[in-house]
Amino acid sequence: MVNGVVVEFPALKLMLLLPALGVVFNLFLGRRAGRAIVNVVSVAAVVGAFLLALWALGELLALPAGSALKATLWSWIYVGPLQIDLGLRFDALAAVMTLVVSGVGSIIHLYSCGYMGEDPDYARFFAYMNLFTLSMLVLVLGNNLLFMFIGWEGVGLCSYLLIAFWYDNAQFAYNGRKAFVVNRIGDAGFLLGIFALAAAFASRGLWTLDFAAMREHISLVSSAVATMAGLLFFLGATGKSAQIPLYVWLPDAMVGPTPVSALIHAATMVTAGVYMVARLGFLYQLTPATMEVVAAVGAITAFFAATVALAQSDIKRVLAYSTISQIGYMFLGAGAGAFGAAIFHIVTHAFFKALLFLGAGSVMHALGGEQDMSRMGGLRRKLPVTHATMLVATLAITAVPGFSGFFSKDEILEAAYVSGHYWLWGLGVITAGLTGLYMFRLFFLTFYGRSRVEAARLPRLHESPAVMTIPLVILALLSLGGGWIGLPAGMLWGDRIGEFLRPVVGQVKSVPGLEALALSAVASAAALSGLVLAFVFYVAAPGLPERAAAWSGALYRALREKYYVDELYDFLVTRPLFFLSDVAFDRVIDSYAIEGLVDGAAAAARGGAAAIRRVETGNVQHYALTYLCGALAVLAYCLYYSMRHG
Amino acid sequence: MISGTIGAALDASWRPVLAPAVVAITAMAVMLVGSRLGEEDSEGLGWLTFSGLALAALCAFAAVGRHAPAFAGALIVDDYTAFFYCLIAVCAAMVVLLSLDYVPALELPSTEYYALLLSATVGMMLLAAAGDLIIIFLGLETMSISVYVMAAIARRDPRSSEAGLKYFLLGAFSTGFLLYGIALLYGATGSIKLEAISRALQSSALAASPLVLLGLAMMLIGFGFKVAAVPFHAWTPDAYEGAPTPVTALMAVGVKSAAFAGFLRLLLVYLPALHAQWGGALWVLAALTMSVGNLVALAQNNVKRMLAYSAIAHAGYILVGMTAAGGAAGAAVLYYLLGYAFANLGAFAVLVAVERVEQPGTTLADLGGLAKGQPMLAAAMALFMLSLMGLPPLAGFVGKFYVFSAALQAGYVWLVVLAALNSVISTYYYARVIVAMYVNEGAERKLRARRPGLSVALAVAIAATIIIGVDPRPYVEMAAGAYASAAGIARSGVRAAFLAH
Amino acid sequence: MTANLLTLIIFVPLVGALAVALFADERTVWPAAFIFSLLPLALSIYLLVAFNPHDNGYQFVERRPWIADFGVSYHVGVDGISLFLVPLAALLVSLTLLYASGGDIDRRPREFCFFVLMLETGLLGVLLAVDLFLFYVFWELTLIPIYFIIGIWGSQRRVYAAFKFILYTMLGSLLMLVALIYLVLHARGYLGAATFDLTDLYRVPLSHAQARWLFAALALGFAVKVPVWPLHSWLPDAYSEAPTAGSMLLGGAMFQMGVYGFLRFAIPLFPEVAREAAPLFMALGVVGIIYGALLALAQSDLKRLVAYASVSHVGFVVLGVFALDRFSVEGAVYQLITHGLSTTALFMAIGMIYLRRRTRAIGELGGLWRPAPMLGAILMVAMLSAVGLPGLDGFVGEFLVLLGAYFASWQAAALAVSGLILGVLYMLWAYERVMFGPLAKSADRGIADLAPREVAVIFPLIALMFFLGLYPRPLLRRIEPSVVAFLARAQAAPAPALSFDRAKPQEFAGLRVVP
Amino acid sequence: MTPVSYYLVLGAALFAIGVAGVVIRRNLIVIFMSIEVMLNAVNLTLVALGRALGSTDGQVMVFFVMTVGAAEAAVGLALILAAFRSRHTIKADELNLMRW
Repeated sequence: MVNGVVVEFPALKLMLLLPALGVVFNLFLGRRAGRAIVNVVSVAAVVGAFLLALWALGELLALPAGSALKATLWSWIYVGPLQIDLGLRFDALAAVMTLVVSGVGSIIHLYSCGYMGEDPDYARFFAYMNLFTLSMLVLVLGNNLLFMFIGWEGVGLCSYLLIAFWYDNAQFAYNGRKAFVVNRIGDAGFLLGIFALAAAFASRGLWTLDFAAMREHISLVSSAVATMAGLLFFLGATGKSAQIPLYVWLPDAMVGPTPVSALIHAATMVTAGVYMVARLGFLYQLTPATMEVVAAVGAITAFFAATVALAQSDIKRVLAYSTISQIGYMFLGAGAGAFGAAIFHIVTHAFFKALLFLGAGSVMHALGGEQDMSRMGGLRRKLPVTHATMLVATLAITAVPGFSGFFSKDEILEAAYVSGHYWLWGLGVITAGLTGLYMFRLFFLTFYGRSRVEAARLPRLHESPAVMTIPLVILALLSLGGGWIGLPAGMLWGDRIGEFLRPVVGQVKSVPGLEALALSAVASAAALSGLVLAFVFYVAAPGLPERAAAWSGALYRALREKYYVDELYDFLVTRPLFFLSDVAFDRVIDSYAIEGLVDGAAAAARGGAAAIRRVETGNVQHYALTYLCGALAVLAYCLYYSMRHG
Repeated sequence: MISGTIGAALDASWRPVLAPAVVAITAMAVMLVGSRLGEEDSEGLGWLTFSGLALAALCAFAAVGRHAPAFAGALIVDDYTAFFYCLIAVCAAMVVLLSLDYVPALELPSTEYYALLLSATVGMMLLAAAGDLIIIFLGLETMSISVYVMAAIARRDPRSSEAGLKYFLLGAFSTGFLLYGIALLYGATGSIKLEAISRALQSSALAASPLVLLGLAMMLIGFGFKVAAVPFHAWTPDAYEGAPTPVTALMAVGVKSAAFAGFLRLLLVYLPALHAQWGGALWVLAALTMSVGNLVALAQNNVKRMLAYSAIAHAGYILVGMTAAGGAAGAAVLYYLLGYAFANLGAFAVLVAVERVEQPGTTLADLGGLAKGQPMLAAAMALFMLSLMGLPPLAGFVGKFYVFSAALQAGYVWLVVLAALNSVISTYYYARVIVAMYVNEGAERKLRARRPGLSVALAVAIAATIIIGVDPRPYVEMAAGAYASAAGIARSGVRAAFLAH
Repeated sequence: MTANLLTLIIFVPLVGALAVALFADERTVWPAAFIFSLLPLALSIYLLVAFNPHDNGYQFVERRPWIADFGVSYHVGVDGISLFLVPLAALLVSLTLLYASGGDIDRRPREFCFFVLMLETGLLGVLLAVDLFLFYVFWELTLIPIYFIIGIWGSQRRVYAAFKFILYTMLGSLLMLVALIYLVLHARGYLGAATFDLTDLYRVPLSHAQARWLFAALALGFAVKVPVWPLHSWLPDAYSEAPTAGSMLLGGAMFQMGVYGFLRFAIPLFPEVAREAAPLFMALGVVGIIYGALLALAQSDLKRLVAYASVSHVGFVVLGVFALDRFSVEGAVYQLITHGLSTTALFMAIGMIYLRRRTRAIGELGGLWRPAPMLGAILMVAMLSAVGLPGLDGFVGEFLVLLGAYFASWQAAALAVSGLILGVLYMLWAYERVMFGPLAKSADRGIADLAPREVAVIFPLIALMFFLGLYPRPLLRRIEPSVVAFLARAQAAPAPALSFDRAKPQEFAGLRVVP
Repeated sequence: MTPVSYYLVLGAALFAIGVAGVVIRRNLIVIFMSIEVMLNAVNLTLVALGRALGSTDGQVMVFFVMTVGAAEAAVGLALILAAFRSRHTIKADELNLMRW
C-alpha cells in the first residue's frame, strides 16, 4: 500500500460480465440451445473470466508492490454523505482469490459437463453455476463492504439453489434451506458489523465502507468498536465458512451435485469467510481479543470436525467434515495474524479439496451414485486415474512434506506457535494426525481391501470419461506442485505468494530456521502417524476398526452421530421457535389476545344492541314509562341545577 | 320570478304565510277535487299536490331577505323561515313523488292521503315560522295529528294501525309535557311571545328561577319526543316500521326537520341565555341518542326499522351541534338537515321501489342481489347509505364535518369524539345494506313498473346528495345566512363565526 | 399540460370509472379500463421526467379555492416522497386490471373496473393532496372501492373481512377527522383565517398537551392503515379474503397510505411529540417485524403468509420512519416502493397458483416446479426481493432503514435484523413446500406453466425489482431533498410557545341575540 | 283570595294523575282519557297563571288547547277503533306486532 498505485482497469468489468451473460443465456435460451452449446457457453464464461484474471494479474505484477487495479460499474446507494459504488478492486488478495475462483471454477465447470451429462436440467444447473461464479467474483472483487455483501449473499443463494438442485427430493430441498437460513444468521452478523463500522467512522466524520479508505483511517475506530465489529463479522464468517457454531449446514449440503460440493462447498464459497477476515485484517489487528476468538474457534473447529470425520461412512460427508476442519486451520492462521498463510491454505485447499470431491464424484459416477464407503472398496484397479489422483490429494491434505497442503498448513501452525498460541498449536498438530487418519481411512476404504460393491453395480463399473478425468489430472498436478509457490522464506525462491500478499495482509514474524524445522517435523510426524494408523486399521488389520468402535462405545456413537449437535440445535432452537410461532403466537396471542380484543369489541357492541333493544317491547305503555323515566331525569337535572346555582 | 309577482300582488303582511297558505289552499283543492274523482285517479291528485308544494317552495322565497315579526309576532318571517319553508315543501313534494306509486298499489284512500300530507306540511311550516308559544303548539299539533292518521292509513295492514295508534298515544302524552312547559314558561316570563320571553330571561334572577327551569325542562322533553331523542324515542321504530313507506319518509325527513326548526329557534335563538341550563341536559341527550340509535340499529334486519334507528342516531348528531350553540352550530345543523333529508328521501324512495305489494316492509334479505337485477337502484341506495355513513365527498360527510367543527369550536371535544366513535359503529349497519345488495344472492324478483315520479325523486336525491357534498359552499352560505337572519346577528357575524374571513 | 398535470393524473381514472360503468359492455370493459389506467401511468412517467430533482418543495402545484370560506382549497403538489409512489400506484393498478382480466375476476367485470379505477383516483389523490381536507376526502374515497372489491369478489369469509377492514379504518379515520378539525380551528386563532393547507398549518404553535392528543389521533388513523402492531388484525383477513387483484392493490398500493400519512402529516405537524413517541413507534416496529415473521411461519395458507410477512415488512418501514434519521427515512420511502412491488408480485404468483389449483393451502400443494418452472422462478425472485436479498430492490431500503435505525438505537437495529433471518425461514419454507418436493397430488401434475399474458403482467415487476436493486441512485437522488426537508421539520425546535388565546373561540360559542 | 300556587299544585297533581293513568291503565280508552286529564291539568295551570299575570294569553291558549284536544279526541278514537277492528282488542299490551 505504501508505494502502490491504483490503476483504472476496465476489463475487470468484463470479468463480471462474462458469467452474467452466461446466466442470462442459460436461463432464457439454455433449453432451446441444447446441451452442447450450454456446455460451451458456460465453460467459456468462466474460462474467459480466468483468462481476464490472468491478464489482470500480469498488469498488477508490472506495477509496484501494493498496487491495485480498479474499475467502477456504476454508482449504487448514494444517500447524503454516504456514497457507495459498485466498485471493483483487484489487488494481490483479490488476485489470488479471483484466480482460484475462476481457475478452479473453470476446471469444475469442465468436469460438470461430464458429470451432469445425463441430467435433463443441465441448463438450470449451469445457470446457477455461472451465477455462483459471478457472485463469488463480486465477493472477492468488491471494493467495499456492501458490494461485497451482494456477493456474500449471492453465493449463499446459489448454494441454496444448488443444494436443492434435485428438488424432487424433499430432504434435499430441506437441506438447501437449512444452509441458506444458517448462512443468513451469519449474514445478519455481517450486516450489523457493517453498521457498527460505518457508525464508528461516521462519528468521526468519515462516511465510507470502502476497504482502502477504511484501512487508511482505521485509527479512527476505537478498539471497543473494533472488537464488536470484528466479532460480528466473524459471526458472518462462521456462517459462510461453516465454523462452530454455524457449521451444521455444510455436511447436509453434500446432497447437491458433486461438482457443486467441489466448487462451492470446498474450494471457494466456504473460504469466503477467511477471505473476508483477511480483507478486514486491518480491523482485526486492532483487537487482539477478537483475534484470540478467531484462532480458538478455528482450532477447535478443526479438531472437532476431524473427530467427527473419523466415524462417518458417507464419502462426501467425510469430505465435508474435512473441509470444516481445514477451514478451521485457516481461521487458526488468520487468528494468529498469518492472513497470508490462511490465504495460501485457501489456495492449496482449493486444489486438493476440489480434487477430492471430484474424485469422489468420479467414484460415485462409476457406482451409480453410491456414497456409502461401506459399499465400496477395492476400486483402485477399476478406476486407476481416479485412484492415482485421489492419492495425490489425500497426501496433500494430510500435509505430507512436498505436497501442497504441507507448505500452507505448516505456515499456519508455525504462525500459531510463534504468536504464542501453544495450546492451539498443539490442537492443530493433533488435528493433523487425525487428518491423516480419517483421510486415509477414506482412501483405503474406497480403493483398497475387499470389494463391497453391490453385485448389480459391478458390471457397469467404469472409469469416468476424459472430460472428467482431465480435470482430475490437472488438479492433481496443482495439488502436488501448488504448494511450491509458498516455500518457507529463504528456501529456493522463498515465499512468493506470501510476499505478493504482504502489502495487503501484512507480515508475521517468523522463527529461526532450525526451530521452524522442528515444528514442521512434529506436525509431519503427527500426519504420517495418522497415515500409518489408517493403514493398520483399514488395510493391514481390517477387523480392528470394529473392535475399536465396540471398545470405545459411547464415544464412537457420539462421533458417528456428530456429537448430536443437530439434535441439540433442534431441541434448543428449532422446536422452541416453531412452538413460539405456531402455538404461542398464532393460536394464543394473535387468535385470542389481539383478535379477541377486536371481536370482543364487536361482540360487546352486539350485546349492547341486543340488551338495549329489549327495552323496545312493543308495549306502548312501556314506551310511556321509558319516556317518563327520561322526563323525570331531566326534571331532576333541572332541580339539581337550580339548587346548585339558584 | 313567480314568487316576486305573487309577492308583489299580495299585501306585504301575507308574505310570511304565503307558502303555508298555498299549501293549505292546495289541501282544500285536493279535498274538493278528490271527492269528485274515483280512486283510480289518485295519480292526478298526486300531481295536483305536487304542484301545490312546488309553488309553495317558490313562494318561500317571498320571505327571503326580511327579518320581521308578522301577525303581531305570532309568526316570524326571515331567511330561516324561508329556508325551512323551502326544505319542508321540497321534502313533502318528494314524498308525493314516492307516493304516486305507493298509494294506488296499497289502495290507500288518495284524497285523504294527499290532503293529510298537505295539512301536515302546513303544520311543519307553522312550526318553523313560529314566533310565539301558541303557534309552536298549533304547528306541532297540526303536523302531528295529520301524521298520526297518515301512519295508520293503510287500514288493511294491522301494523299500520298499530303504528298510528302508538304514535298517537305517545304523541298526545308528549303534548301534555310540552304544553305544561309552555304554561310554566308563560307563567314565569309573563309572555307567550318568544321575543319577549328571551328579553325577560336576560335578567339573571329570572333565568335562575325554578319555574323557568321546569318550563325549560318540559319543553326539552316535548321537543325531545318530536326529534326522537333518547329516551323519548321509543315510538320511532314502531311508527316508522308500521307506517306506509312514504309516510315513514315524511316522518323521517319532514317531521324531523320541522321539529328541529322549532327546537333550534327556541333554544339557540331565543334561549341562549339559558345555555348553561340546557347545555348540559342536551349534552347527555345527544350522547344517549347517538349511542342508543347506532347500537340498536346494529341489530336490525328490517331496513325501515334500521332507518328508524339511524334517524335517531342522526338526531343525536344534530343534538351535538345544538349543544354547541352559537352561530356556527346553527348553520351546521341547518346544513346537516339538508344533506340528511335528501339521503333519507332517496333511501326511502329505493325502499318504495323494491317493496312488494303483498308484504310491505323490507328486510335485508329482500334486498339480496339487488345489484344484479336493478343495478341503478342498488347504486343509488349504496350512495345514500354512504352519505348517511358520512363518507366524503357526499353531503352527509360535509354535514358531519360542520357539526363536528361547531362542537369542537365550542370546546365539546369529548362529545365529538363520542360522535366519531358512533359514526364508526354506524358504518357497520349501513355497510350491511350494501353487502345485502351487492354480495348476497337473492331470489330474482320482478318489481312493479316504476312510474316516472319515483325516478325523478331518485334522480333529485342522488344529484342533491352529490352536489351538496362536492360543492357545499352555496348551501353553507344559505344555511349560515338563514341562521344569521333568525338570530338577528349580521350575516357576516355568522360568517365570521362559522367561516373564516 | 404541465399546469394541470396532477389534476389530470388524479381524475382521469375517475372519468374512466364513470365511462366504464356507463358505456362499456362485457366485452369492451377490460380493454377500456386498462386503457384508462394507462393514461395516468403515462402522465406520471412524464411527471418523473419533468420533476426537478434539486427542489425540495412541492412541484407541479395547483391551488384553487374549493370551500374557500373554510380555508379548504384544492391544493395538490408532488415532492420527492410522493414522486415515485404515484407512478407505482398507477402501474400497479394497470397490472392489476391486466391480471384480473385473465380469469381472476370472473364475474361482474364492469363493477370491478369501476371500483378499481375509482380506487386509483383515491390513491393518487391521497399521495398528491397538500390540503388536509382534500387529503381526507381522498383517504376515505379509497375505502369504499376496496370494501366492495373484498366484499363482492373475495373468498369464503369475505364479508367478515370487508367489515373488519372498513370498521378498523373508519375508527382511525374518524378520530383523525376530529383531530384535523380541532387543529384547523386552533390554527385560526393564529393565522386569522381557517386553513387546511398543510404548509400553513406547520406554522401553528400548539401546547404540548394539544399536540400530544392531536398526534395520537392522527397516529391512530395512520397506524391502523399501515398497520402498526398491534392494530394489524384486519390485515390478514383482508389480504387473504380479497380476490388476488384486491390483495395486490391492498398490499402493493394501499399500504403506503398510512406510512405516507406519518411522513407527510403526523410527524411534520407535531414534530416535538413525534420525537417523543419515536422510541415507542420504533419499538412497535421491531415488535411488528418479529411478530409478523413468527406468525408468517405458522401460516398454512399462502396468502395469509404473505399478509403476515407484510406485517413484518411494514415493521421495517415504521422503524425507519421513526428512527428519524436521514438514511432510515429515505430507506423507508424506498421500501414503500419496493415492498409494494414484491407484495404485488407475490400475490400475483399466488393468484396464478390458485387459478391452476383452486387452493392456496400450502399443504395441498407440492412439487410445482416440475410442471411450472417459470412460475417457480418468478415466485422465487419475488420472495427473494421480499426477504431483502442484496442486488434486488428490497435490500436497498432495508439496508438504509437498518443503518439509520442503528444510528438511532443499535438495539432496535440488532433486533430488527432477526426479521431478515426469519424472513428467509418462512418464505423459503413455504416455497420449499409448494415448489419443491415430489409431485404429491395428481392435480399438480397437469398444471400449465405461465401463459404469455401472465408473463407480460409480472415481467415489469420483476424487471423493476432488479433495476431498483442495482441502480437505486436516480430514485434516491430525487427522494433525498424532500427527506432532508422532512427531517428539518421533524427535528425542528418547538414553535414559540405563545399562550393560546382562548378568548377567540368563546366569542363564537356564545353568540348572543341582538335585541 | 286563593293563592295561585294552589291552582298550580292542583294542576301538577292532576297532571301527575294523568301521567300515572297513562302508564298504569291497560285499556286504551282509559289511557286516552288520562291524556285528556293531563291536557286539562295544563289548561287549569294556564288559566290560573293567566289570571295571576293579568294577561289573556293564558286563556287564549286554553281555547286552542281545547280545540286541538277535540281534534285529538276525534283522531284518537278513530285510531283506537281502527285498531280494534283489525286486532279485536283494546288492551295496550296486546298491540305488539312491532317491537325490538
